[in-house]
Amino acid sequence: MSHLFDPLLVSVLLLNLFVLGASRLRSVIGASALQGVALGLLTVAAHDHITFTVTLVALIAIGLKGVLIPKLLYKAMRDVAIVRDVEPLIGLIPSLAIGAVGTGASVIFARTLPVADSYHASLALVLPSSFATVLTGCLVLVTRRKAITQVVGYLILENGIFIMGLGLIEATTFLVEIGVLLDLFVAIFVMGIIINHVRREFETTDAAELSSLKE
Amino acid sequence: MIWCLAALGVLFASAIAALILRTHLYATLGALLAALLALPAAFAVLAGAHFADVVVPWGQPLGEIRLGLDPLSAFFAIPLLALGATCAAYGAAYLRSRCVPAALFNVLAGAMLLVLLARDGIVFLVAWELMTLASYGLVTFDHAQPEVRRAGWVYLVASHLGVACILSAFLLLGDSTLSFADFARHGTPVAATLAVIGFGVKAGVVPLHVWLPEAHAAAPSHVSALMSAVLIKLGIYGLLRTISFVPAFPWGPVLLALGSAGALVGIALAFYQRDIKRALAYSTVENAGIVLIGLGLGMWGAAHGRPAIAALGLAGGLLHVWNHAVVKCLLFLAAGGLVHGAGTRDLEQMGGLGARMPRLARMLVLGGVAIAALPPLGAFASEWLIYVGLLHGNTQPLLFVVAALATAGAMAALCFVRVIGIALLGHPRSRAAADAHEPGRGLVGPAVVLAALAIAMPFAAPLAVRAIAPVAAQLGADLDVAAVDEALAPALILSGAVWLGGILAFLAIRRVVRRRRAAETWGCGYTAPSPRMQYTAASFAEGLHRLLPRALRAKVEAAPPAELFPSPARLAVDRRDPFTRAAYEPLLDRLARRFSQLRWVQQGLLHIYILYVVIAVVLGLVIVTLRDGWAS
Amino acid sequence: MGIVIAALLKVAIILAAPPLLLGVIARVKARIAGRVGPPLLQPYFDIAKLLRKDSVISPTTSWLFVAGPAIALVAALIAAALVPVGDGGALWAFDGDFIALAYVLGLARFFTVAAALDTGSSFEGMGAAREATFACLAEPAFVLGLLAVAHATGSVSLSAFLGPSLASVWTGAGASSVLVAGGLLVVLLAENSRIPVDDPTTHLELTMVHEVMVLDHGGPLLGVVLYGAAIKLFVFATLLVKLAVPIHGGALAWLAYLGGLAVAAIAIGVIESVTARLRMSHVPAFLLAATLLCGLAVVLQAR
Amino acid sequence: MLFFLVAFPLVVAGATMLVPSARVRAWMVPATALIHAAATAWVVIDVPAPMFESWLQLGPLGRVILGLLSAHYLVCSLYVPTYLAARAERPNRVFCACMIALLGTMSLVPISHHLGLMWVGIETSTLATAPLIYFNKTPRSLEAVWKYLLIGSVGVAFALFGSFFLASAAVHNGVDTSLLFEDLVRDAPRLSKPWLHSAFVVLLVGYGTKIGLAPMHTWKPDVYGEAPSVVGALLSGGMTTCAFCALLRFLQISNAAGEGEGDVARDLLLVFGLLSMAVAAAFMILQRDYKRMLAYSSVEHMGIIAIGLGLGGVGTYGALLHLINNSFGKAVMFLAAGNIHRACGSRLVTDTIGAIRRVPASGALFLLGLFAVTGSPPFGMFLSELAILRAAFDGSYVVAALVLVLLATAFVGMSSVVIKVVHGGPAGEVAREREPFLSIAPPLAALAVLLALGIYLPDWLHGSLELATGFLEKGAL
Repeated sequence: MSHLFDPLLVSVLLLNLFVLGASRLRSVIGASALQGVALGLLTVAAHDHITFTVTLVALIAIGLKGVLIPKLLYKAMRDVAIVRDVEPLIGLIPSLAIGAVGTGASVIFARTLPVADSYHASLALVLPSSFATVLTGCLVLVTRRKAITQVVGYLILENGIFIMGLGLIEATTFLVEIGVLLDLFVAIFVMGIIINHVRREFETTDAAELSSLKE
Repeated sequence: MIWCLAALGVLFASAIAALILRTHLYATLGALLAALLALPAAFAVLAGAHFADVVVPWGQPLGEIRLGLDPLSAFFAIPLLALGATCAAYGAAYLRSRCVPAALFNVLAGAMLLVLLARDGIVFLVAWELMTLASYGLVTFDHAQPEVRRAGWVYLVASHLGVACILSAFLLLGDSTLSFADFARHGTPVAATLAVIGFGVKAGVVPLHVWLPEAHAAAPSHVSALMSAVLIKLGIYGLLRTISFVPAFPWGPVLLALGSAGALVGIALAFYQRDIKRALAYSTVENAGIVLIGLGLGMWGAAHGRPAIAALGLAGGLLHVWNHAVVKCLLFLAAGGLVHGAGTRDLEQMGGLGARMPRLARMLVLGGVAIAALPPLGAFASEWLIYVGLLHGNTQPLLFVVAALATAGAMAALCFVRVIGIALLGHPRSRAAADAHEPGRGLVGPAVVLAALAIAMPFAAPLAVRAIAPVAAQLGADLDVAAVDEALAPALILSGAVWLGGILAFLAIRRVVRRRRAAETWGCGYTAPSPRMQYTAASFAEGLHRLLPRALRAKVEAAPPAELFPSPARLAVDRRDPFTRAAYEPLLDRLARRFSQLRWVQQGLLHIYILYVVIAVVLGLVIVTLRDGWAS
Repeated sequence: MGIVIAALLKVAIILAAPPLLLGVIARVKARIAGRVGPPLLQPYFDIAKLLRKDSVISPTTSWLFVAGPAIALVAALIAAALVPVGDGGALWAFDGDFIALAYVLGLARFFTVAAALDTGSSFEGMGAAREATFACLAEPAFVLGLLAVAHATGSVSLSAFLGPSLASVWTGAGASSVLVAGGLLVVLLAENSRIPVDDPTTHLELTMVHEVMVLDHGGPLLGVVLYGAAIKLFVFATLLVKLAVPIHGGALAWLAYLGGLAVAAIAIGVIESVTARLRMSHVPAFLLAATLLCGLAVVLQAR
Repeated sequence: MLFFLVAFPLVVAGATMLVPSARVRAWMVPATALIHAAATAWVVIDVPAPMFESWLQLGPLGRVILGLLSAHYLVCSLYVPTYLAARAERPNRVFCACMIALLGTMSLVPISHHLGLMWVGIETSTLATAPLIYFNKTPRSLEAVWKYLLIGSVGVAFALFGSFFLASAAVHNGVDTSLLFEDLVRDAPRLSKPWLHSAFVVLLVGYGTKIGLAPMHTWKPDVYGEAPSVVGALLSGGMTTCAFCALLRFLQISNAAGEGEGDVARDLLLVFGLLSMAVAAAFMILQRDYKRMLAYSSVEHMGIIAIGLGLGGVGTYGALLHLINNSFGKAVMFLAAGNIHRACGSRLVTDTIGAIRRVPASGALFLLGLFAVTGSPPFGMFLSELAILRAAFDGSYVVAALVLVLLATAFVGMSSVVIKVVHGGPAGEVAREREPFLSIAPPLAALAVLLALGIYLPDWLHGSLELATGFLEKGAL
């Protein structure tokens, strides 16, 4: 399956740029869901031998990142009656530009770090795409007004970290990986609850308006 | 030594007992008992006895606590214990039935004793700060007043900054345990400078004195008395300890300069104060300056191989420590009585109190003469030694110090004749002053004891000089007792002559004027004089106040009536310390404003906050990567 | 034996001579004004008369009112014992005696001022304030002036540095000696309430310094005050004369001293006659000038 | 036994959800804390064998941190019943359950010796505290918890990211590693240096967000201001300790990586420490809200600890001691502030004058707490700051001078706020509020601990700290 590895990573990168460029919330969530599915597939693709645990992790990843969490987000989106607006703090084009520059910087940064000889040649894209995805997540967190979009940003950030974990199959333990995934789910679940409360209290989910606590 | 530890224990234990049993009685008795226990030991040390240090095994990082009583400690312990007991007795009468201040008072006394006994930096600093905290609690006793709160805060901040300097000095001087025994090995000018600043704050060195008038005015009188008499002196003690650690430092010029500035500025600020306790507090600044002049002269003499001058300077400076302690304590206790009787600290509201509280008035007059260093009382003998030492030094800078000291002396006389004249003499300037009456025996008694001491001090000076000799030896100067005695003799004869002549002349003239009749004061033809027409405290000081450099004057904002139909006139006098007004407050304000401008970094925007995190990561990675690239 | 006689002579001069100075000054002023003037001994008559009178004392006052003149007198007498009257030094000389002199006079001032404030009179308070203020300005001039001489001679006792070694100073550091003499003269005028600082004969209380302080002292108390003031004048005059006339040894010195005193008294009389009293607000500048003169005198000595 | 420390609170937390009585639930918090503390005392004194293939074990550092966490939690938990009784109108089911669960998740951090497991401990603690912060259900607390969750999650995500960097440092140098700290420390010299350095940056920012080092501290004032005081005390005394514990593990690995390799980590700690102190000092001056001020004070102390660690040697010892002092100091301050807040009904300095007249015990505690947390002797912080300053004076005079100046500035800011809150007000005019014993006892106990630490540092504690310092410095097990 490892021949699927690079194409999947490239699709992750493309999805990053899509998230940055999309103006509709629904498509942003959809893109993140697709990214989740891609990650699940990547887990399988990264292993030479497909074992039960690998399948389990992949399934959990797809289930959580590709299905459950996007569902949760869609539900939240419906609850708070948002139709489409992503409402970036900076324009979509500048977001894309920064995203592209970030991806380039990620490649450069990944080159400065030594890589083991035993490392799969096919894994060469792992580090840059991981860094780029993390950066994209941060960018979404920092530049999007809506609370839900920020959650998506956090999700993408976690996706990036997950990708990096893929490169470390020798060292990581599945128990921990599953724990991480569960933690992520709980975190997003709690965030969803809070967003719900926010909507009820403030009648908005614009995170930029939550700024009464300041100096 | 064991007696000192017992006294320490008694002080702390009685404080706790007073708090638990909620009565001040145990605290007061504790202070008295502590004095009885430890005073003989302190005197014995000055008489030449030598006590081994007490070493107590202790937890980390000290390993052990070493406490000792050497002549330098004993010299300062004597006023602490004696005046502590006196003030405690006064306090018992002053703040009836209040257990918390009484307990804090004992904690303060105990902490000061511990400061003197400490033989390593950590115990010293612990005791030093405990002393600050206890005195802070006492200063803010009446915290309902905004100015008291302010005074407390200024005191706290100043002390804290001082401690920071002392701590730095100790860290520069010492090893990990900060044992005093190691200090002499690392003596550096930087450490000495830091110590001068740190201890200077407590000692009221100009311009670090700004907390002093505020705190002394705010505190209950017996606390002001103890602070002025002993706490300030512990700053001097700290300086002397530092001198013994870092002998290679231009102590003479530094102390002489600081002392002259302190003496002149202190008294220049004292004489126009409206608040009687502030005036006394500034006078403390002046006297701390005089002590520093003496010590500086001593160091100068020692450094220039003039042992006779060193002896005169050290003896004068150290003797002045005792003299000033007694006299300032007397003044604060007497002023406390006045404040208690007249219900105000404002000189302009007093007047005529001498006739209403004659015993207290006599104490205050005595104290006023003594603190102005006029013969035949207290401080004259010690200042005299400093003068003679300076004259023998006979270099131009020293001669200007003489002139400074003389000017300060004349101003001190003006300052205290003003306090006495406005507060005690003439007609009462307010209802409260007219209705004032002499406070009870508990408030007058301690003052009488101190007055007796002030009278005896100059005649006991030769004895005191012998007690000072071991202290001077510790500072590296061999005190030539004979030289000091020789210099002291005329002062003693003069004091005797003034006493004898004064009393004889007074009795004789009173005999002559026995045939007399009473008539109202001559009003220069004006037939209906009122008490309000008396010269006020402000007008008395006005002449000299006008001559001060602008920076030292009180800031007056006046809108005098003008034009044919004048608008309401206005007069506002800013009585803050000039250094606070012109330097510290603007500086702090500016800093605070600068800091407030930083607030825009936290505007409540979550996006920006996350951006900070991202920037921190990215920047950190970039720097580390570049660094690694650079290294390889 | 000679020493005892000299000492007795000095005591006699200290006790007897001072009022005569006042008499001389009054006579000189009168002569310049074209009047005959009172007898030279008039101050003695005044004091004697006052001492015999009854006292009128305000009920506002306390013991300080009596203590003021008493201590002023004692202090003046002690001060007189410290200055080198005539020839051969003072009755009592020791290192730093001029500082003691200043402090003793300070003590006197303290009690005179307190006595003035004791009456509760606004005018006396005013005089007291002026007296205390001017003293703060005169003190550094006085001390610096004598310090300059002390520095030049290398000795720190009045009798020593106003003694034989003074002549060398006049030859060695004449300029600074002149400055000191000028400064001390100003101090003398200020400390003894003479024109141009104060006018002892004015009748307007608002313009007085010393006189207004003793407004309420009458009878014997005023007598004591007058006598004390005379001694104080004598002390300052002696200092000035000893400084200006560095002649020592034998009868000539005595003659020069007594003559000098007379000249000083006459000079004061002349000054009082030919100058006007300064405005009260200008007095500080006058005294500061004296301080500067004396400070300059110290600086000028390149030792 | 170690497993019990984590599992027991979690089980009790689950049970709490089922308890019907609010009063009983409230008392279950201190009861659990008491049992946990007893168990902790046992394991700290008699260190048990590692469990689960050494994933859970108690090292020298873990002993100190675990003991501290449990003791600090016990002190704070005693405050809970009175607090909840005073707020009887609010449902406390979730609050109590999360509170108890927090104890379990926090305990996991010092005893887990696996990189990932420890991260899970931190992350779950973060999530468990969110409902605690939102206890008051006000819009402001909602805003606070939102910020807390997002910034905290981003931070924790970076922590995970950093952990992967660390794993990469092993993997990419061909080191076969189990991600157990023992192995990482042992193999440290063979780790890839660029990866290691980058890992520390990311970890420092990640865990630094939980610690509250500037510029990642921004959630602190909002959260500490809005959360109930006891939660503030737990966050600033417990959570930060956990996060520091995590950071210390990585510092240990950096130190063990070879001669001079710890320098990168130390320099970073120094920079972030100084920046934190500076930011805290700047924001404490003219602060109007005394609970926010406490948050900045927390930032300041985190900075001090970071500086101590950055200096190394005596500084590390001082930092560990300061960690202990900070926990108890914050307990005093937050709990006293909570009492004052409840009595005076405002967190603004301008509205809260004369607290010492209204609630004398709490007011006095707040004032004494000020002295305790600003490092005045005779309180414990003096000794720890002294140790850190000792290290600074031995190291760099610039750092020493900066630390002193910033400490002084912070004191100026903090004292002026506290004094305004505590003092003032005409005597007799304000009514004295009743102060229940259990609202006073916990801060008093914490203050007593601080005082005891300042006067006499017992040998066993000193020994443990020395051991932990040696453990961190040399990487020796």
